[in-house]
Amino acid sequence: VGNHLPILQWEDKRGLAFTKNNLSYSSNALVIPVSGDYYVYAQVTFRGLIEGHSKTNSVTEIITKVTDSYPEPTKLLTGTKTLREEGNSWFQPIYLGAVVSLEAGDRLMVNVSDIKLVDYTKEHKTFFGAFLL
Amino acid sequence: VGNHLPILQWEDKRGLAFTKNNLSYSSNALVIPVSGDYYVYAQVTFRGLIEGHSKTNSVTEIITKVTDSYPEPTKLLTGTKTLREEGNSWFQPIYLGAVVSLEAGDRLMVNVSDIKLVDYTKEHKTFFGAFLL
Amino acid sequence: VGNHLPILQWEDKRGLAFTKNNLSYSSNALVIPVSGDYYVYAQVTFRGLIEGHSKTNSVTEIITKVTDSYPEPTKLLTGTKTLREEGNSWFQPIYLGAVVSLEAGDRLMVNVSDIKLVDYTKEHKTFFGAFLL
Amino acid sequence: ARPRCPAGMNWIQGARWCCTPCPAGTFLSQPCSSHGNDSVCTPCPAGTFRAQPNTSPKCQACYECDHQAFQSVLSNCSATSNVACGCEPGRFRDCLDERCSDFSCRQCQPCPGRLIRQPCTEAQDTLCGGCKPDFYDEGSECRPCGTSTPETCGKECQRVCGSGSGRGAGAVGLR
Repeated sequence: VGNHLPILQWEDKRGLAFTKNNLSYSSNALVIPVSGDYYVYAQVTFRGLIEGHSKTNSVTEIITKVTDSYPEPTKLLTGTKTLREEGNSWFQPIYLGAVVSLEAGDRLMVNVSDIKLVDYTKEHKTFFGAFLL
Repeated sequence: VGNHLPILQWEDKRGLAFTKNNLSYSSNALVIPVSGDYYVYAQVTFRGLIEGHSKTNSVTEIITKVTDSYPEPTKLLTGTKTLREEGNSWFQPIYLGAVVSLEAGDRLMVNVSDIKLVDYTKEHKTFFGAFLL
Repeated sequence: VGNHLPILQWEDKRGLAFTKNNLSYSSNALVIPVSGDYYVYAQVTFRGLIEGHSKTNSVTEIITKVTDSYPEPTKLLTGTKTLREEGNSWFQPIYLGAVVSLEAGDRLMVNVSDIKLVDYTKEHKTFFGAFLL
Repeated sequence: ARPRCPAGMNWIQGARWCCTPCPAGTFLSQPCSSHGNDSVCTPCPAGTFRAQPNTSPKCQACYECDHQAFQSVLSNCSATSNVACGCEPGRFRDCLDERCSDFSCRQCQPCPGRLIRQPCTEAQDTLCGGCKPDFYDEGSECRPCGTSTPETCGKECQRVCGSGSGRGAGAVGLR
Protein backbone atom coordinates (compact mmCIF):
# COMPACT_ATOMS: atom_id res chain seq x y z
CA VAL A 1 0.00 0.00 0.00
CA GLY A 2 1.53 3.28 -1.05
CA ASN A 3 2.06 6.18 1.27
CA HIS A 4 -0.71 8.76 0.83
CA LEU A 5 0.34 11.31 3.39
CA PRO A 6 0.36 14.91 2.18
CA ILE A 7 3.48 15.97 0.27
CA LEU A 8 5.27 19.18 1.16
CA GLN A 9 6.05 21.85 -1.41
CA TRP A 10 9.45 23.57 -1.31
CA GLU A 11 11.16 26.81 -2.41
CA ASP A 12 14.19 25.92 -4.56
CA LYS A 13 15.66 29.27 -5.62
CA ARG A 14 15.11 32.09 -3.17
CA GLY A 15 17.02 32.75 0.03
CA LEU A 16 19.13 29.83 1.30
CA ALA A 17 17.54 27.44 -1.20
CA PHE A 18 19.44 26.33 -4.32
CA THR A 19 19.86 23.41 -6.68
CA LYS A 20 22.94 22.62 -8.78
CA ASN A 21 24.83 19.89 -10.67
CA ASN A 22 21.57 18.93 -12.40
CA LEU A 23 19.89 17.93 -9.17
CA SER A 24 16.59 19.70 -9.84
CA TYR A 25 13.29 20.31 -8.15
CA SER A 26 9.95 19.80 -9.88
CA SER A 27 6.42 18.92 -8.76
CA ASN A 28 7.32 18.82 -5.09
CA ALA A 29 10.23 16.46 -5.62
CA LEU A 30 14.00 16.49 -5.90
CA VAL A 31 14.91 14.71 -9.13
CA ILE A 32 18.07 12.60 -9.06
CA PRO A 33 20.27 13.33 -12.10
CA VAL A 34 22.80 10.50 -11.86
CA SER A 35 22.72 7.11 -10.13
CA GLY A 36 24.74 6.84 -6.97
CA ASP A 37 24.72 7.05 -3.19
CA TYR A 38 23.25 10.23 -1.79
CA TYR A 39 23.02 11.62 1.71
CA VAL A 40 19.38 12.69 1.90
CA TYR A 41 18.09 14.82 4.77
CA ALA A 42 15.09 16.87 5.85
CA GLN A 43 13.90 18.71 8.92
CA VAL A 44 10.26 19.59 9.49
CA THR A 45 9.30 21.83 12.38
CA PHE A 46 5.79 20.99 13.50
CA ARG A 47 3.82 23.42 15.67
CA GLY A 48 0.44 23.24 17.36
CA LEU A 49 -2.70 25.02 16.21
CA ILE A 50 -4.11 27.57 18.62
CA GLU A 51 -7.71 26.58 18.30
CA GLY A 52 -6.90 23.11 17.12
CA HIS A 53 -10.13 21.21 17.62
CA SER A 54 -8.57 17.83 17.95
CA LYS A 55 -5.58 17.28 20.18
CA THR A 56 -2.52 16.16 18.21
CA ASN A 57 -1.22 12.85 19.47
CA SER A 58 1.69 12.39 17.12
CA VAL A 59 3.55 13.90 14.20
CA THR A 60 5.28 12.02 11.40
CA GLU A 61 7.76 12.98 8.69
CA ILE A 62 8.71 10.57 5.91
CA ILE A 63 11.24 10.98 3.10
CA THR A 64 9.86 8.94 0.22
CA LYS A 65 11.27 7.78 -3.12
CA VAL A 66 9.24 7.38 -6.30
CA THR A 67 11.02 5.47 -9.02
CA ASP A 68 10.23 4.33 -12.52
CA SER A 69 11.28 0.79 -11.61
CA TYR A 70 8.48 0.28 -9.07
CA PRO A 71 4.87 1.50 -9.08
CA GLU A 72 4.64 2.39 -5.40
CA PRO A 73 6.51 4.97 -3.35
CA THR A 74 9.23 3.60 -1.10
CA LYS A 75 9.69 4.98 2.41
CA LEU A 76 13.37 5.81 2.88
CA LEU A 77 13.43 7.57 6.26
CA THR A 78 10.74 8.03 8.87
CA GLY A 79 10.60 10.14 12.01
CA THR A 80 7.51 9.69 14.12
CA LYS A 81 6.95 11.11 17.59
CA THR A 82 4.04 11.03 19.98
CA LEU A 83 3.12 14.29 21.67
CA ARG A 84 1.90 14.94 25.19
CA GLU A 85 1.28 18.62 24.71
CA GLU A 86 -1.38 20.22 26.85
CA GLY A 87 -2.46 23.44 25.22
CA ASN A 88 -1.75 24.16 21.61
CA SER A 89 1.31 26.31 21.27
CA TRP A 90 3.90 23.60 20.97
CA PHE A 91 6.90 23.17 18.65
CA GLN A 92 8.51 19.88 17.63
CA PRO A 93 11.30 19.59 15.07
CA ILE A 94 12.04 16.22 13.43
CA TYR A 95 15.37 15.78 11.60
CA LEU A 96 16.11 12.83 9.32
CA GLY A 97 19.23 12.02 7.33
CA ALA A 98 20.91 8.96 5.84
CA VAL A 99 22.73 7.55 2.82
CA VAL A 100 20.53 5.85 0.23
CA SER A 101 21.33 4.35 -3.17
CA LEU A 102 19.35 6.09 -5.89
CA GLU A 103 18.88 5.75 -9.64
CA ALA A 104 18.89 8.57 -12.15
CA GLY A 105 15.32 9.80 -12.47
CA ASP A 106 14.31 8.83 -8.96
CA ARG A 107 12.21 11.47 -7.22
CA LEU A 108 12.47 12.31 -3.50
CA MET A 109 9.61 13.84 -1.55
CA VAL A 110 8.77 14.68 2.04
CA ASN A 111 5.42 13.52 3.41
CA VAL A 112 3.95 14.66 6.70
CA SER A 113 1.14 13.44 8.90
CA ASP A 114 -0.69 16.79 8.84
CA ILE A 115 0.28 19.67 6.59
CA LYS A 116 -1.56 22.21 8.77
CA LEU A 117 0.91 21.48 11.58
CA VAL A 118 4.01 22.33 9.53
CA ASP A 119 5.81 25.58 10.38
CA TYR A 120 6.41 26.94 6.88
CA THR A 121 7.09 30.52 8.00
CA LYS A 122 10.93 30.50 8.14
CA GLU A 123 13.31 28.73 5.75
CA HIS A 124 15.74 27.82 8.54
CA LYS A 125 13.16 25.81 10.48
CA THR A 126 11.90 23.43 7.78
CA PHE A 127 14.29 22.30 5.04
CA PHE A 128 15.09 19.40 2.70
CA GLY A 129 18.12 18.42 0.64
CA ALA A 130 20.43 15.80 -0.79
CA PHE A 131 24.03 15.51 -2.02
CA LEU A 132 25.94 12.88 -3.98
CA LEU A 133 28.75 11.16 -2.09
CA VAL B 1 34.64 1.76 32.85
CA GLY B 2 33.55 0.79 29.37
CA ASN B 3 30.10 1.33 28.05
CA HIS B 4 28.06 -1.84 28.61
CA LEU B 5 24.78 -0.79 27.17
CA PRO B 6 23.23 -3.34 24.82
CA ILE B 7 24.53 -3.27 21.24
CA LEU B 8 22.11 -3.21 18.34
CA GLN B 9 22.31 -5.73 15.51
CA TRP B 10 21.79 -4.51 11.94
CA GLU B 11 20.74 -5.79 8.51
CA ASP B 12 23.50 -4.98 6.00
CA LYS B 13 22.26 -6.44 2.70
CA ARG B 14 18.53 -6.58 2.32
CA GLY B 15 16.16 -3.75 1.45
CA LEU B 16 17.71 -0.28 1.71
CA ALA B 17 20.77 -1.61 3.52
CA PHE B 18 24.12 -1.95 1.72
CA THR B 19 27.85 -1.77 2.30
CA LYS B 20 30.51 -0.92 -0.30
CA ASN B 21 34.07 0.32 -0.84
CA ASN B 22 35.26 -2.23 1.73
CA LEU B 23 33.31 -0.66 4.54
CA SER B 24 31.92 -3.90 5.95
CA TYR B 25 29.62 -5.06 8.70
CA SER B 26 30.49 -7.89 11.09
CA SER B 27 29.56 -8.79 14.68
CA ASN B 28 27.21 -5.85 15.08
CA ALA B 29 29.78 -3.33 13.95
CA LEU B 30 30.72 -1.30 10.89
CA VAL B 31 34.40 -1.96 10.21
CA ILE B 32 36.43 0.98 8.92
CA PRO B 33 38.53 -0.03 5.89
CA VAL B 34 40.80 3.01 5.56
CA SER B 35 41.84 5.74 7.97
CA GLY B 36 40.18 9.09 7.47
CA ASP B 37 37.36 11.39 8.47
CA TYR B 38 33.92 9.85 8.29
CA TYR B 39 30.45 11.29 8.73
CA VAL B 40 28.85 8.75 11.05
CA TYR B 41 25.11 8.78 11.74
CA ALA B 42 22.35 6.69 13.27
CA GLN B 43 18.69 7.04 14.10
CA VAL B 44 16.95 4.84 16.63
CA THR B 45 13.19 5.01 17.01
CA PHE B 46 12.24 4.06 20.53
CA ARG B 47 8.67 3.07 21.33
CA GLY B 48 6.79 2.10 24.49
CA LEU B 49 5.85 -1.47 25.30
CA ILE B 50 2.10 -2.03 25.38
CA GLU B 51 2.19 -4.20 28.47
CA GLY B 52 5.30 -2.43 29.77
CA HIS B 53 5.40 -2.78 33.52
CA SER B 54 7.88 -0.15 34.45
CA LYS B 55 7.50 3.43 33.26
CA THR B 56 10.34 4.57 30.96
CA ASN B 57 11.92 7.76 32.18
CA SER B 58 14.51 8.22 29.49
CA VAL B 59 16.01 6.71 26.36
CA THR B 60 19.62 6.88 25.23
CA GLU B 61 21.43 6.13 21.97
CA ILE B 62 25.23 6.10 21.75
CA ILE B 63 27.48 5.57 18.72
CA THR B 64 30.62 3.93 20.08
CA LYS B 65 34.04 3.18 18.63
CA VAL B 66 36.16 0.16 19.51
CA THR B 67 39.73 0.42 18.36
CA ASP B 68 42.85 -1.69 18.56
CA SER B 69 44.77 1.27 19.92
CA TYR B 70 42.74 1.48 23.15
CA PRO B 71 41.21 -1.27 25.31
CA GLU B 72 37.95 0.50 26.10
CA PRO B 73 35.12 1.64 23.82
CA THR B 74 34.99 5.36 23.12
CA LYS B 75 31.67 7.19 23.01
CA LEU B 76 31.53 9.24 19.81
CA LEU B 77 27.94 10.57 19.79
CA THR B 78 25.22 10.44 22.41
CA GLY B 79 21.54 11.33 22.28
CA THR B 80 19.70 11.08 25.55
CA LYS B 81 16.14 12.25 26.22
CA THR B 82 13.90 12.11 29.24
CA LEU B 83 10.35 10.98 28.66
CA ARG B 84 7.09 12.03 30.31
CA GLU B 85 4.87 9.53 28.59
CA GLU B 86 1.78 8.36 30.38
CA GLY B 87 0.66 5.05 28.96
CA ASN B 88 2.80 2.89 26.77
CA SER B 89 2.11 3.72 23.21
CA TRP B 90 4.73 6.33 22.66
CA PHE B 91 7.36 6.91 19.95
CA GLN B 92 10.60 8.84 20.23
CA PRO B 93 13.18 9.02 17.46
CA ILE B 94 16.77 10.10 18.24
CA TYR B 95 19.04 11.08 15.35
CA LEU B 96 22.81 11.49 15.71
CA GLY B 97 25.41 12.45 13.13
CA ALA B 98 28.87 14.01 13.04
CA VAL B 99 32.35 13.83 11.51
CA VAL B 100 34.88 11.72 13.41
CA SER B 101 38.47 10.75 12.62
CA LEU B 102 38.81 6.98 12.42
CA GLU B 103 41.61 4.49 11.87
CA ALA B 104 41.50 1.48 9.59
CA GLY B 105 40.15 -1.43 11.62
CA ASP B 106 38.10 0.69 13.97
CA ARG B 107 34.65 -0.72 14.67
CA LEU B 108 31.52 1.40 15.09
CA MET B 109 28.51 0.23 17.06
CA VAL B 110 25.22 1.61 18.31
CA ASN B 111 24.33 1.11 21.98
CA VAL B 112 20.93 1.80 23.46
CA SER B 113 19.61 2.16 26.97
CA ASP B 114 17.01 -0.61 26.54
CA ILE B 115 16.92 -2.91 23.54
CA LYS B 116 13.29 -3.89 24.21
CA LEU B 117 12.24 -0.29 23.48
CA VAL B 118 13.81 -0.17 20.00
CA ASP B 119 11.42 -0.15 17.06
CA TYR B 120 13.22 -2.59 14.78
CA THR B 121 10.12 -3.33 12.68
CA LYS B 122 10.81 -0.93 9.78
CA GLU B 123 14.18 -0.20 8.18
CA HIS B 124 13.25 3.44 7.54
CA LYS B 125 12.67 4.15 11.25
CA THR B 126 15.92 2.83 12.73
CA PHE B 127 19.11 3.02 10.68
CA PHE B 128 22.90 3.42 10.95
CA GLY B 129 25.65 4.36 8.54
CA ALA B 130 28.90 6.10 7.72
CA PHE B 131 30.70 7.57 4.71
CA LEU B 132 34.25 8.70 4.07
CA LEU B 133 34.64 12.43 3.39
CA VAL C 1 17.66 43.15 13.79
CA GLY C 2 20.40 40.62 14.47
CA ASN C 3 20.03 37.47 16.48
CA HIS C 4 21.26 38.22 20.02
CA LEU C 5 21.06 34.81 21.57
CA PRO C 6 24.10 33.64 23.51
CA ILE C 7 26.86 32.05 21.40
CA LEU C 8 28.39 28.74 22.42
CA GLN C 9 32.13 28.30 22.82
CA TRP C 10 33.73 25.10 21.53
CA GLU C 11 36.81 22.92 22.04
CA ASP C 12 38.62 22.51 18.68
CA LYS C 13 41.70 20.43 19.50
CA ARG C 14 41.30 18.06 22.40
CA GLY C 15 39.53 14.72 22.43
CA LEU C 16 37.32 14.06 19.41
CA ALA C 17 37.57 17.69 18.28
CA PHE C 18 39.76 18.65 15.30
CA THR C 19 40.00 21.12 12.44
CA LYS C 20 41.81 20.59 9.14
CA ASN C 21 42.08 21.72 5.50
CA ASN C 22 42.22 25.34 6.69
CA LEU C 23 38.77 25.20 8.20
CA SER C 24 39.65 26.91 11.48
CA TYR C 25 38.01 27.87 14.71
CA SER C 26 38.40 31.32 16.27
CA SER C 27 36.28 33.53 18.54
CA ASN C 28 33.53 30.97 18.91
CA ALA C 29 33.16 30.49 15.17
CA LEU C 30 34.17 28.07 12.44
CA VAL C 31 35.86 30.13 9.73
CA ILE C 32 35.21 29.02 6.14
CA PRO C 33 38.46 28.82 4.16
CA VAL C 34 37.14 28.42 0.62
CA SER C 35 33.81 29.26 -0.99
CA GLY C 36 31.55 26.30 -1.68
CA ASP C 37 28.72 24.14 -0.43
CA TYR C 38 29.17 22.77 3.06
CA TYR C 39 27.20 20.30 5.13
CA VAL C 40 26.92 22.13 8.46
CA TYR C 41 25.65 20.34 11.57
CA ALA C 42 25.39 20.73 15.33
CA GLN C 43 23.81 18.94 18.25
CA VAL C 44 23.13 20.63 21.55
CA THR C 45 21.96 18.58 24.51
CA PHE C 46 19.90 20.76 26.81
CA ARG C 47 19.23 19.68 30.39
CA GLY C 48 17.26 21.10 33.31
CA LEU C 49 18.87 22.90 36.22
CA ILE C 50 18.49 21.06 39.50
CA GLU C 51 17.75 24.19 41.47
CA GLY C 52 16.24 25.89 38.44
CA HIS C 53 13.86 28.50 39.69
CA SER C 54 11.88 29.22 36.59
CA LYS C 55 10.23 26.49 34.55
CA THR C 56 11.69 26.12 31.05
CA ASN C 57 9.01 26.25 28.38
CA SER C 58 11.18 25.85 25.33
CA VAL C 59 14.73 25.42 24.08
CA THR C 60 16.17 26.74 20.83
CA GLU C 61 19.37 26.08 18.89
CA ILE C 62 20.34 28.18 15.86
CA ILE C 63 23.31 27.81 13.50
CA THR C 64 24.12 31.34 12.35
CA LYS C 65 26.36 32.79 9.65
CA VAL C 66 28.23 36.08 9.88
CA THR C 67 29.67 37.30 6.61
CA ASP C 68 31.62 40.29 5.32
CA SER C 69 29.06 40.78 2.60
CA TYR C 70 26.20 41.62 4.95
CA PRO C 71 26.18 43.50 8.29
CA GLU C 72 23.66 41.26 10.06
CA PRO C 73 23.93 37.59 11.08
CA THR C 74 21.89 35.17 8.97
CA LYS C 75 20.04 32.24 10.58
CA LEU C 76 20.89 29.09 8.62
CA LEU C 77 19.26 26.31 10.70
CA THR C 78 16.93 26.48 13.68
CA GLY C 79 15.66 23.79 16.03
CA THR C 80 13.12 24.94 18.56
CA LYS C 81 11.16 22.65 20.91
CA THR C 82 8.64 23.31 23.65
CA LEU C 83 9.08 21.41 26.88
CA ARG C 84 6.47 19.98 29.28
CA GLU C 85 8.95 18.89 31.92
CA GLU C 86 7.87 18.90 35.51
CA GLY C 87 10.86 18.92 37.80
CA ASN C 88 14.30 19.85 36.68
CA SER C 89 16.09 16.71 35.70
CA TRP C 90 15.28 16.58 32.05
CA PHE C 91 17.39 16.08 28.91
CA GLN C 92 16.56 17.25 25.39
CA PRO C 93 18.95 16.89 22.44
CA ILE C 94 18.41 18.99 19.29
CA TYR C 95 20.28 17.97 16.11
CA LEU C 96 20.51 20.21 13.04
CA GLY C 97 22.24 19.60 9.72
CA ALA C 98 21.96 20.80 6.14
CA VAL C 99 23.88 21.94 3.07
CA VAL C 100 24.47 25.69 2.78
CA SER C 101 26.41 27.77 0.27
CA LEU C 102 29.17 29.70 2.00
CA GLU C 103 31.82 32.24 1.01
CA ALA C 104 35.44 32.18 2.08
CA GLY C 105 35.71 34.17 5.30
CA ASP C 106 32.19 33.42 6.44
CA ARG C 107 31.92 32.52 10.12
CA LEU C 108 29.53 29.91 11.56
CA MET C 109 28.29 29.99 15.14
CA VAL C 110 25.80 28.17 17.31
CA ASN C 111 23.36 30.25 19.37
CA VAL C 112 21.14 28.85 22.10
CA SER C 113 18.12 30.17 23.94
CA ASP C 114 19.75 29.72 27.37
CA ILE C 115 23.39 28.88 27.85
CA LYS C 116 22.81 27.68 31.43
CA LEU C 117 20.72 24.80 30.05
CA VAL C 118 23.43 23.43 27.75
CA ASP C 119 25.03 20.12 28.74
CA TYR C 120 28.67 20.92 28.04
CA THR C 121 30.01 18.12 30.26
CA LYS C 122 30.62 15.48 27.55
CA GLU C 123 31.96 16.08 24.04
CA HIS C 124 29.77 13.34 22.58
CA LYS C 125 26.55 15.03 23.73
CA THR C 126 27.04 18.53 22.34
CA PHE C 127 29.02 18.99 19.12
CA PHE C 128 29.33 21.20 16.03
CA GLY C 129 30.99 20.79 12.64
CA ALA C 130 31.06 21.34 8.89
CA PHE C 131 32.59 19.71 5.81
CA LEU C 132 32.99 20.82 2.22
CA LEU C 133 31.07 18.77 -0.34
CA ALA D 1 45.67 36.76 4.29
CA ARG D 2 43.26 39.31 2.92
CA PRO D 3 44.09 43.01 2.65
CA ARG D 4 41.89 45.45 4.59
CA CYS D 5 39.32 47.26 2.44
CA PRO D 6 38.91 51.01 2.70
CA ALA D 7 35.99 52.11 4.85
CA GLY D 8 32.66 51.53 3.15
CA MET D 9 33.99 48.85 0.83
CA ASN D 10 33.80 45.06 1.10
CA TRP D 11 36.35 42.42 0.16
CA ILE D 12 35.05 40.25 -2.70
CA GLN D 13 36.45 36.74 -2.53
CA GLY D 14 35.90 35.91 -6.20
CA ALA D 15 37.29 39.13 -7.63
CA ARG D 16 39.94 39.39 -4.92
CA TRP D 17 39.56 43.10 -4.44
CA CYS D 18 37.32 45.55 -2.70
CA CYS D 19 34.00 46.75 -4.12
CA THR D 20 31.47 49.32 -3.03
CA PRO D 21 28.41 47.58 -1.56
CA CYS D 22 25.08 47.46 -3.35
CA PRO D 23 22.28 49.47 -1.79
CA ALA D 24 19.61 47.87 0.40
CA GLY D 25 16.96 46.16 -1.74
CA THR D 26 19.55 44.83 -4.19
CA PHE D 27 22.28 42.20 -4.27
CA LEU D 28 25.67 41.95 -5.96
CA SER D 29 25.02 40.20 -9.27
CA GLN D 30 28.44 41.03 -10.67
CA PRO D 31 31.50 42.18 -8.74
CA CYS D 32 33.14 45.49 -9.61
CA SER D 33 36.21 45.83 -11.71
CA SER D 34 39.46 46.82 -10.05
CA HIS D 35 38.19 50.39 -9.84
CA GLY D 36 35.92 49.21 -7.09
CA ASN D 37 32.90 51.40 -7.67
CA ASP D 38 31.22 49.75 -10.60
CA SER D 39 29.57 46.77 -8.88
CA VAL D 40 26.56 45.48 -10.79
CA CYS D 41 23.61 45.41 -8.37
CA THR D 42 20.30 43.73 -9.17
CA PRO D 43 17.00 44.30 -7.37
CA CYS D 44 15.95 41.56 -4.97
CA PRO D 45 13.47 39.19 -6.66
CA ALA D 46 9.91 39.13 -5.28
CA GLY D 47 9.73 37.32 -1.97
CA THR D 48 13.27 38.29 -1.00
CA PHE D 49 14.89 41.34 0.60
CA ARG D 50 18.11 42.98 1.74
CA ALA D 51 17.60 45.47 4.54
CA GLN D 52 21.12 46.86 4.36
CA PRO D 53 23.88 47.74 1.88
CA ASN D 54 25.65 44.52 0.93
CA THR D 55 27.85 42.55 -1.40
CA SER D 56 25.81 39.38 -1.02
CA PRO D 57 25.38 37.04 -4.00
CA LYS D 58 21.69 36.60 -3.12
CA CYS D 59 18.87 38.23 -1.18
CA GLN D 60 17.29 36.75 1.94
CA ALA D 61 13.97 34.90 1.67
CA CYS D 62 11.08 36.69 3.36
CA TYR D 63 9.46 35.06 6.33
CA GLU D 64 5.74 34.34 6.18
CA CYS D 65 3.12 35.11 8.78
CA ASP D 66 1.58 32.04 10.37
CA HIS D 67 -2.09 32.30 9.44
CA GLN D 68 -2.81 28.99 11.14
CA ALA D 69 -1.73 30.72 14.36
CA PHE D 70 -4.02 33.71 13.57
CA GLN D 71 -1.09 35.98 12.79
CA SER D 72 -1.73 38.95 10.51
CA VAL D 73 0.61 40.90 8.28
CA LEU D 74 1.57 44.22 9.88
CA SER D 75 3.76 45.14 6.92
CA ASN D 76 4.43 43.17 3.80
CA CYS D 77 7.87 42.01 2.80
CA SER D 78 9.50 44.61 0.57
CA ALA D 79 12.83 44.63 -1.21
CA THR D 80 14.34 46.31 1.85
CA SER D 81 12.47 44.77 4.77
CA ASN D 82 11.22 41.42 5.96
CA VAL D 83 7.52 40.82 6.58
CA ALA D 84 6.30 41.96 10.01
CA CYS D 85 3.64 39.82 11.63
CA GLY D 86 1.17 40.68 14.37
CA CYS D 87 -2.13 39.28 15.58
CA GLU D 88 -5.59 39.43 14.10
CA PRO D 89 -7.99 41.79 15.86
CA GLY D 90 -9.23 40.48 19.20
CA ARG D 91 -6.07 38.44 19.76
CA PHE D 92 -2.77 38.90 21.59
CA ARG D 93 0.72 37.39 21.24
CA ASP D 94 1.43 34.19 23.16
CA CYS D 95 5.21 34.18 22.88
CA LEU D 96 7.29 31.03 22.87
CA ASP D 97 10.09 32.81 24.76
CA GLU D 98 11.27 36.28 25.69
CA ARG D 99 12.50 37.05 22.18
CA CYS D 100 9.02 36.35 20.85
CA SER D 101 10.33 35.54 17.36
CA ASP D 102 7.84 32.65 17.46
CA PHE D 103 4.36 33.34 18.77
CA SER D 104 0.75 32.34 18.30
CA CYS D 105 -2.25 34.66 18.67
CA ARG D 106 -4.67 33.82 21.43
CA GLN D 107 -8.17 35.24 21.75
CA CYS D 108 -8.45 38.08 24.22
CA GLN D 109 -10.48 37.10 27.23
CA PRO D 110 -13.92 38.80 27.27
CA CYS D 111 -14.19 39.41 31.07
CA PRO D 112 -17.91 38.61 31.23
CA GLY D 113 -19.61 40.67 33.93
CA ARG D 114 -16.38 42.31 34.90
CA LEU D 115 -14.82 45.75 34.55
CA ILE D 116 -11.84 45.86 32.21
CA ARG D 117 -8.80 47.09 34.07
CA GLN D 118 -6.66 47.09 30.94
CA PRO D 119 -7.89 46.37 27.42
CA CYS D 120 -6.32 43.63 25.31
CA THR D 121 -3.31 44.76 23.30
CA GLU D 122 -1.03 43.08 20.74
CA ALA D 123 1.35 42.20 23.55
CA GLN D 124 -0.96 41.33 26.38
CA ASP D 125 -4.33 39.78 27.18
CA THR D 126 -7.20 41.80 28.65
CA LEU D 127 -6.76 42.50 32.37
CA CYS D 128 -10.12 41.91 34.03
CA GLY D 129 -11.13 43.94 37.07
CA GLY D 130 -13.84 43.44 39.64
CA CYS D 131 -17.50 42.81 38.93
CA LYS D 132 -19.51 45.43 37.06
CA PRO D 133 -22.26 47.29 38.89
CA ASP D 134 -25.32 45.00 39.36
CA PHE D 135 -23.08 41.93 39.14
CA TYR D 136 -22.00 39.95 42.17
CA ASP D 137 -18.97 37.72 42.67
CA GLU D 138 -19.81 34.03 42.77
CA GLY D 139 -16.74 31.85 42.95
CA SER D 140 -14.73 32.97 39.96
CA GLU D 141 -17.68 34.38 38.07
CA CYS D 142 -19.52 37.68 38.10
CA ARG D 143 -23.26 37.06 37.90
CA PRO D 144 -25.98 39.59 37.13
CA CYS D 145 -28.22 40.43 40.06
CA GLY D 146 -31.19 39.82 37.84
CA THR D 147 -30.57 36.13 37.66
CA SER D 148 -30.46 35.46 41.38
CA THR D 149 -33.42 34.32 43.45
CA PRO D 150 -33.95 34.69 47.24
CA GLU D 151 -32.86 31.10 47.65
CA THR D 152 -29.65 31.43 45.65
CA CYS D 153 -28.68 34.92 46.73
CA GLY D 154 -25.86 34.47 49.22
CA LYS D 155 -24.15 37.04 51.41
CA GLU D 156 -22.15 38.66 48.59
CA CYS D 157 -25.19 38.69 46.32
CA GLN D 158 -27.25 40.38 48.99
CA ARG D 159 -24.48 42.86 49.67
CA VAL D 160 -24.32 43.84 45.98
CA CYS D 161 -27.86 43.29 44.81
CA GLY D 162 -29.69 44.22 48.04
CA SER D 163 -32.08 41.86 49.94
CA GLY D 164 -34.93 42.28 47.41
CA SER D 165 -32.85 40.29 44.98
CA GLY D 166 -34.39 39.19 41.82
CA ARG D 167 -35.23 42.86 41.18
CA GLY D 168 -36.02 43.37 37.61
CA ALA D 169 -36.69 39.69 37.04
CA GLY D 170 -39.68 40.71 34.98
CA ALA D 171 -40.83 38.41 32.31
CA VAL D 172 -37.50 36.81 31.58
CA GLY D 173 -37.99 33.55 29.88
CA LEU D 174 -37.14 31.53 26.87
CA ARG D 175 -38.90 32.46 23.77
